[in-house]
Amino acid sequence: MDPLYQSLAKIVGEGHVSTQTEELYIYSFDLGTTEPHRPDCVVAPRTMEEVQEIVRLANRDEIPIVPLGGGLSLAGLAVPFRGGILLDLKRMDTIIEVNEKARYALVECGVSQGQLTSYLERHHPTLMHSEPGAPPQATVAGNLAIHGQGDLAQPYGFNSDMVNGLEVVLPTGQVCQFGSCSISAGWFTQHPLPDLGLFLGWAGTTGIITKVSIRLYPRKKILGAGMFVVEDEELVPEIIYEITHTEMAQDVVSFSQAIPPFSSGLHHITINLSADSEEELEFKQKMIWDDALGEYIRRGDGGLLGFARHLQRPQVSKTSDWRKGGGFEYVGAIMPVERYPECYRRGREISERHDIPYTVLGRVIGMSHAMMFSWTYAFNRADPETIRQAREALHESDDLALELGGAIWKPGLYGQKLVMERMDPNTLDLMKKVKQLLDPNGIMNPGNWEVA
Amino acid sequence: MMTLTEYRYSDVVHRCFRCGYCKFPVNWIDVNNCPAYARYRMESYSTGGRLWLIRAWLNDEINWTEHFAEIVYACVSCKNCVEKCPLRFNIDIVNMIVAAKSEMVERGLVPSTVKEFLENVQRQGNPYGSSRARRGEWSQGTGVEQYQGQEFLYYVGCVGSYDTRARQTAKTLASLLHKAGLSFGVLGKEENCDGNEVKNLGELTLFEMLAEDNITQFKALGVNKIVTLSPHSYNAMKNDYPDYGGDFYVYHYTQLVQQLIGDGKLDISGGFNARVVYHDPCFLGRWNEEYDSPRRILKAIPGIELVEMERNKAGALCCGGGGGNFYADFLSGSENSPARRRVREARATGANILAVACPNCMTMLEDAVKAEDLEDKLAVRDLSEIVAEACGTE
Amino acid sequence: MYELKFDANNCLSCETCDCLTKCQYMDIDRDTARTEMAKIINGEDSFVLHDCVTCYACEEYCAMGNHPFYLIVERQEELDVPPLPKPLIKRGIQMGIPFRGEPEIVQVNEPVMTMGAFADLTYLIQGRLFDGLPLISTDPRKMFHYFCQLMYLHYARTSVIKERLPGIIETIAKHNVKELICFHDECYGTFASYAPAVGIEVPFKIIHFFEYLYNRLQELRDEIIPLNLKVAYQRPCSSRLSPDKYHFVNAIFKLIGVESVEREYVSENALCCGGIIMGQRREGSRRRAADIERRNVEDMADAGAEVCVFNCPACFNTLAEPVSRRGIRPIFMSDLCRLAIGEEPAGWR
Amino acid sequence: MDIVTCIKRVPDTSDADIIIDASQREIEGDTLAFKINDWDEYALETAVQLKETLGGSLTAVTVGPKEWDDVLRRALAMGADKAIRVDEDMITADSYMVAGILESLLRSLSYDLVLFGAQSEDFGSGQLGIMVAEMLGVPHVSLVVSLQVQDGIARVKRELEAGALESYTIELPAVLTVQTGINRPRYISLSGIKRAMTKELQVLSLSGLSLSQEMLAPMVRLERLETPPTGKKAEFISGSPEESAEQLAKILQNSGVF
Amino acid sequence: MAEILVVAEHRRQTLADVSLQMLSKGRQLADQASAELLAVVIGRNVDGYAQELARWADRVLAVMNEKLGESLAEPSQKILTSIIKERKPSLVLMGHSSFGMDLAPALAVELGAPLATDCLDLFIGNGSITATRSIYNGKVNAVYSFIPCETLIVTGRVGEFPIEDWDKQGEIEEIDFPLEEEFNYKQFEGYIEQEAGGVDITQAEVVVSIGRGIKDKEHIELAQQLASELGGVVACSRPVVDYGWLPSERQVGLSGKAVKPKLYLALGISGAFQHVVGLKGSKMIVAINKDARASIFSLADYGIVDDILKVVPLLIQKIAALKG
Repeated sequence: MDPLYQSLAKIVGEGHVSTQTEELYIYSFDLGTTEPHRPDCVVAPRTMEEVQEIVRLANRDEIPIVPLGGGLSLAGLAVPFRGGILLDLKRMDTIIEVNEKARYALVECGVSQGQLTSYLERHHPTLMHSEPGAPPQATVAGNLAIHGQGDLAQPYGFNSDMVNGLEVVLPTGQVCQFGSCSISAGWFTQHPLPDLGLFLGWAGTTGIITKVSIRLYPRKKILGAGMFVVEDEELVPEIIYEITHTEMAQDVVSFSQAIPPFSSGLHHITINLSADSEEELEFKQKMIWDDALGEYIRRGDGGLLGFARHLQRPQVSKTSDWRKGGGFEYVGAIMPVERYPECYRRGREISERHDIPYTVLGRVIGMSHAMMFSWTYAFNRADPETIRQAREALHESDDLALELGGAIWKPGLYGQKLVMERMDPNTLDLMKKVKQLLDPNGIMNPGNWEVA
Repeated sequence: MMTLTEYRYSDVVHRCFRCGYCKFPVNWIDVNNCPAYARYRMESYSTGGRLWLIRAWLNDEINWTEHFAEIVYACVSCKNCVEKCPLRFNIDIVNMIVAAKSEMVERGLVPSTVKEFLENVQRQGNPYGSSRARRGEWSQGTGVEQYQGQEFLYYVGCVGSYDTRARQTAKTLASLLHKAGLSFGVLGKEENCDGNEVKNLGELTLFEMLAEDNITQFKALGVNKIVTLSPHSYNAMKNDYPDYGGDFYVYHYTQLVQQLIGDGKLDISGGFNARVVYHDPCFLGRWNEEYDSPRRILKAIPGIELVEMERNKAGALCCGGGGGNFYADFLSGSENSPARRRVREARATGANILAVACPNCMTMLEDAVKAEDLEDKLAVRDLSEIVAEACGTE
Repeated sequence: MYELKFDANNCLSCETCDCLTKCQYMDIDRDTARTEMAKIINGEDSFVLHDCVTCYACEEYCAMGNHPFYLIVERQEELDVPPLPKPLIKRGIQMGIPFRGEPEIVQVNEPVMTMGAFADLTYLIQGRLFDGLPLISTDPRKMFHYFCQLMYLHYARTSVIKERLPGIIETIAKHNVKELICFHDECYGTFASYAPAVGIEVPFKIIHFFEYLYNRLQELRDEIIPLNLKVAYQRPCSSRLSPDKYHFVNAIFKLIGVESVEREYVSENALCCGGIIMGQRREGSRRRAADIERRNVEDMADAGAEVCVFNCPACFNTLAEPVSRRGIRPIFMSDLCRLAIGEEPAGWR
Repeated sequence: MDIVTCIKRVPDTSDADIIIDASQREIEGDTLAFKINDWDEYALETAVQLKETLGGSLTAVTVGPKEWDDVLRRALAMGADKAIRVDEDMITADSYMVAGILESLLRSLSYDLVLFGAQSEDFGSGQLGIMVAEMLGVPHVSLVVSLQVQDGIARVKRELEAGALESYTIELPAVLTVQTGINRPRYISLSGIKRAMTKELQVLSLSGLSLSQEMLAPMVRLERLETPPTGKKAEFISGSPEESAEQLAKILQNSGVF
Repeated sequence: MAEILVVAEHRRQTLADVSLQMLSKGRQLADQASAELLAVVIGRNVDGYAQELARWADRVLAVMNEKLGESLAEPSQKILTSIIKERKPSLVLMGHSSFGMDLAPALAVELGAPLATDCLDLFIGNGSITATRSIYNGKVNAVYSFIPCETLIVTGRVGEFPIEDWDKQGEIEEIDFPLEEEFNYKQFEGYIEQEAGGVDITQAEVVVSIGRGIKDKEHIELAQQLASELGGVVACSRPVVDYGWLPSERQVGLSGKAVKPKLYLALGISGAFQHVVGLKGSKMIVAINKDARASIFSLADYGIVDDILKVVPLLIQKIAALKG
């Protein structure tokens, strides 16, 4: 019997580790276009202590170890490029604490977005967290490991700006806590202690986040979304400026897509509003549609398509089936909002060049401080040609993102390379030192963010 | 031998993105609503994982192994994925898995317990391999009549006919229908397997044979109305038998009993003092969208405080007994077994009675209650038994 | 090309000018009405063209059997006074273009019902009321081949209607349709009113949905259990094109034993659901729509309605939510009728 | 390579009450279900797998009345190319006769390997295969639990007592009797059986085989059947699982097991 | 009745118990029929065995030949044929062991003698012999008779005939049998003793043994828990090994191991004799089985008629509780 299997079985129990083809096959895949790589072993721990033992073992024998949450990054960030141990963290799914007064939730790393959303709905109906657009099995911690954003990004920024505290298992096996939790039982703030935030956005290359406290925000009785449609993409940045100026909106997203044809060439700006009363709602609607956007409507340049209540959370996406092919991947880039028109035009060109129906989207982050602009490419899993096309389109989009002065969000290997090529050498050097300091044997999610 | 290209869903099976919606109940509160995934918590056992593996097998990317077969057969056909998947092909998800099972059946490559199950049905008309001659034994001493043109055929099914515990339920229901003055009869040792599980195990030809034989038999006896003990039988006879010319009025007993109470044929004033939580059987709930009748019955009985689990109706967690697993049993042997998760959830409602309406659920959940050491806190009772008690027949 | 048959003299000789004086959204006296209509007839600009909320009502108000609304809309297009912002018009007009392949043409000889552009409501059409009634346009991916196009009156694009409608009629005719029951008033209005008005030939007999329902209910009379509900009917704009069929509403209500509540905004005085008004360019349209909605719902509530009955899915989309917030159950007419014969309504909320 | 597998139809007696009929020589069969003899199914699977790897033909053979066709159909469904039934309806305790019949049949067939189940579920004499081998004058190995065939040579492992095995190499043609557990017999689907209806099932009459009279005269006679004396019965612990578990635990404690 | 001949078998320097069982039975019959009891033992050097056999037999034929290797099946057939042809014993008796069941049928054919295998008992009455066999899963016994013949061959069920002590001091006749023929069409390649796996069930005080009733390998864990509660080991009957759920070293029975624990707990085991012979040495036998008619109950001291999957989890709890 495989010794690695046996030592892992001792840690997590036989049922939660596998070296059989079926598991190795499934866990070799990312859902996007990344080529699969088989791990040597799949293990699903239940506790931080188990994670710690596994990491110690891996570090001792210098076995690559790849942490996996929902596995929905699509950029291949949890593909075991060098084999080794694939660590499925979804069994660590306890919601440990929700502190209403201090508005935070302390969760284990396997807790899914859907689980948290629905838990808050039932037990703390006046609170919500910033839920990303990913399917609800995406994990809260995984989303932080890639600097995700959610449906409260417009008012409050990146999800990783909402962290109150972290527990991390370092590649060498020590466990560290960051924030108030490192000196007291409270998980309510990460500041003002000296900043050691070396884990967010590192895609699991510097350690494994096992617990996280994230901020919660007011959740009002009425959640609705309105849609404003314009044809001229040049108008989008100023319209977004006007909307964000009102301070009335939650999520603000502008998207444009080739399918269905009737919406092609138009920009749909969805604006989420929330209110506790009809009065509050009407006030906010007036501020946005009549005051901020009234002029566009009168001029006939933009139109209010409608306002719908009962926003679905978690939202359900059907993107993956656009080509009846079960696949899509996107490049997301953090961009200045003014870049919207170019992002749209150039993105559309890329799609058309690879004859993929175009889909672009810009989600506002902060009060128009930036946007996450995504170029999405659907493919047919059963047709390798379409996968190749999509992969090319994705690489071109990575190039484009940087050309337009943006920063690629959760880049895959290709994007990481581009980013590191352009990065200020001193910064890059520091990154390298940090990585070596934390992960001397280079076992953590190898292949990703490898500073040459 | 069937060839790979005949796999009916080869143009659909690749469309699963593995977004994972199928793991959740309707209300998203738990990622453990796919019984197989809940039990093993490995992606390979999730609906998506299963579909990807099936596709890999069809494309010769992986070979058949016992483990692979167990992953596929760990699907209990509970339809949670169908309920949850937002994509257009969702109605076919269970069919895609059953088709893969058929593929294995045709090649003879099924897990040993599944082989036993199917051979036993071929030979003895029941999964246990018990003698056909014993099928009627449950009714000894009940004075239940053999069916001879009565208004209803009371179809008991394999579990009710052979499982020691379920036999009691079969009896109780018989006495209940009798008390209600219903004209009914049973087939006793002439009864044959309904085939619902056989179909879900992928042995479609055997299912067709069972369906055709049963239909011929029913027609020969002049059967018009059927009341079933098991939702599994109900499902097969209501939804599949018509395709083979079997057009009967089929009722699950909860539907009938609810009417009988409504018509005052059953006096439930005796009441039943308990805090009761009801577990929806997949083949009554998600498969046939019958969520109300059982609840109406429970609401009607004096003394019952009816509570709900967080996962109920279309979002109910399966007991893990579907798709032949009450026998083949690929999901037990752990505290993560769906049945054990389910009784813990039931207990969490503070209920002291877990009401079921399916003999499979009965056997699965009762075992789980023991395994969870909850016997003194939570009793599994079939609806018919609860009603019977309220009627004072028990 | 197809020409709107509008009798200018007959219009100018009109005494009452009900078309504009009765308008609920513009306050116009008879003299203004006469002068503004004259302008419009002569193809000159008029504030009417700018302020019209395109509620169709003047088609019904007109005592002369003329087509004031169709005319207004044609002029809006000619003078480029679109009631809606351009992006919405573009979107709307592109919406009507089928893009998912040709529909499957099945031959039907008996009367057939078209779901028009509401294929996804096909689930409403079940039960004994519709036993054996063949349906066309039941596939959401193909339904725009059956889309009556009349919606573009709201977009001031009669050119689009005239361009596309003959093809639509042809598609329907391909099914060898002799009698066509229209699920939606809009389709009925298109074939019964608009097409003749512009000289488009319709090769089949049109039957109004309510007329069909009424006759079926007559056949199932003995199975009707009076519902004893107080109902309010939300009359859709498109029913203004078939005032002669409106009486079926109350006939049906009588038959199934529901009481149509006494209210202000009823029959000729019915209020638009506001759905189309909300997005219009005219200053304050959103608030106007909201206000109309509020008045409408309040009126139902004050009149003691328990149920709000719809036939137009668009009205339903706009009003179902607000009426239920006011404690009034929204229901489609067909479902109400099914309820009356003891069936479980398909869309009961 | 040509393989012949000899199989038998037996009643499924696992759960059935066996009733001795009036003649005292037979059991009542009407309530019984029938199946392929367990050991023979392993023999068939062995043969099918050999055929799948080495090619050649596989013939399934049985000696019995019409009803026995069903086990041949299953054999065909499992992968046999052809089936032969020698139509013979007298039930006999004498393997010698059946062996004789099979011998003369086999002499008319070409074979490199003849496979039998090591014994039958019903009578369990375990004689047939070896007798046939002896009559044909070809070598045999019984109780085979592992088999590899390569260019005319079979490497076999044979089961002994106490978990021990012995291994042989043996020249083909040969007769092997197969022990259970040598493989995992495949499931035989009903559609497989239906498809097998098109395959050839040949029925031979005894007269069609050259058999001497003494061959057909049994040397062993079944005098009568008896219900076996019930040995000492266990003391039964009754009650719900709960209660019986309780009692048993106590008994074990008192008898000092723990 | 002239002679009764018992064929003795030995493997790897040990004489098989079953041979002594047959000799004991042979002795009874011989005395009853006032016949002479012959034992035949064949091998390269069989003096030791001959001495042993002489305690029962009136005469021991010790057949020796340098050519005789470890595998004796073929040579034995040759040798016995000639001996039997020469001496015409009225009854040839051997154990229904892997040796006997391989040899007897071939011998019977070569001699044209009637044969009854795996017999539970033998009777001699007015010159003729009848044999009792167990058929249909032990649910029926069949009584066989035989046509008049020179020699009848019978194999007896292993473990069915108790060994009775005798001290006949029969005379030993050494025969050097000439063997020209090589049996080269069938080469003996050697023995494969079971690789000594982790657990030796033969030494265990408590054996928790599982059969078909365990239904799925998932449940073996259950038996394991019970075993560890009782400080015992898990063993099984043949089907469990055939399914590949446990290694063959765990198998109790004829082709498996013989155990003699304080407690033998038979879970879901029907009690086929091939299994039962392996556990006869147990002090106390408890059987749990759904089928009240399972033959294991006729052997067990205590029985529970129920599903083991229902009872065992509870049993584990109860025992744990009692242990406190």
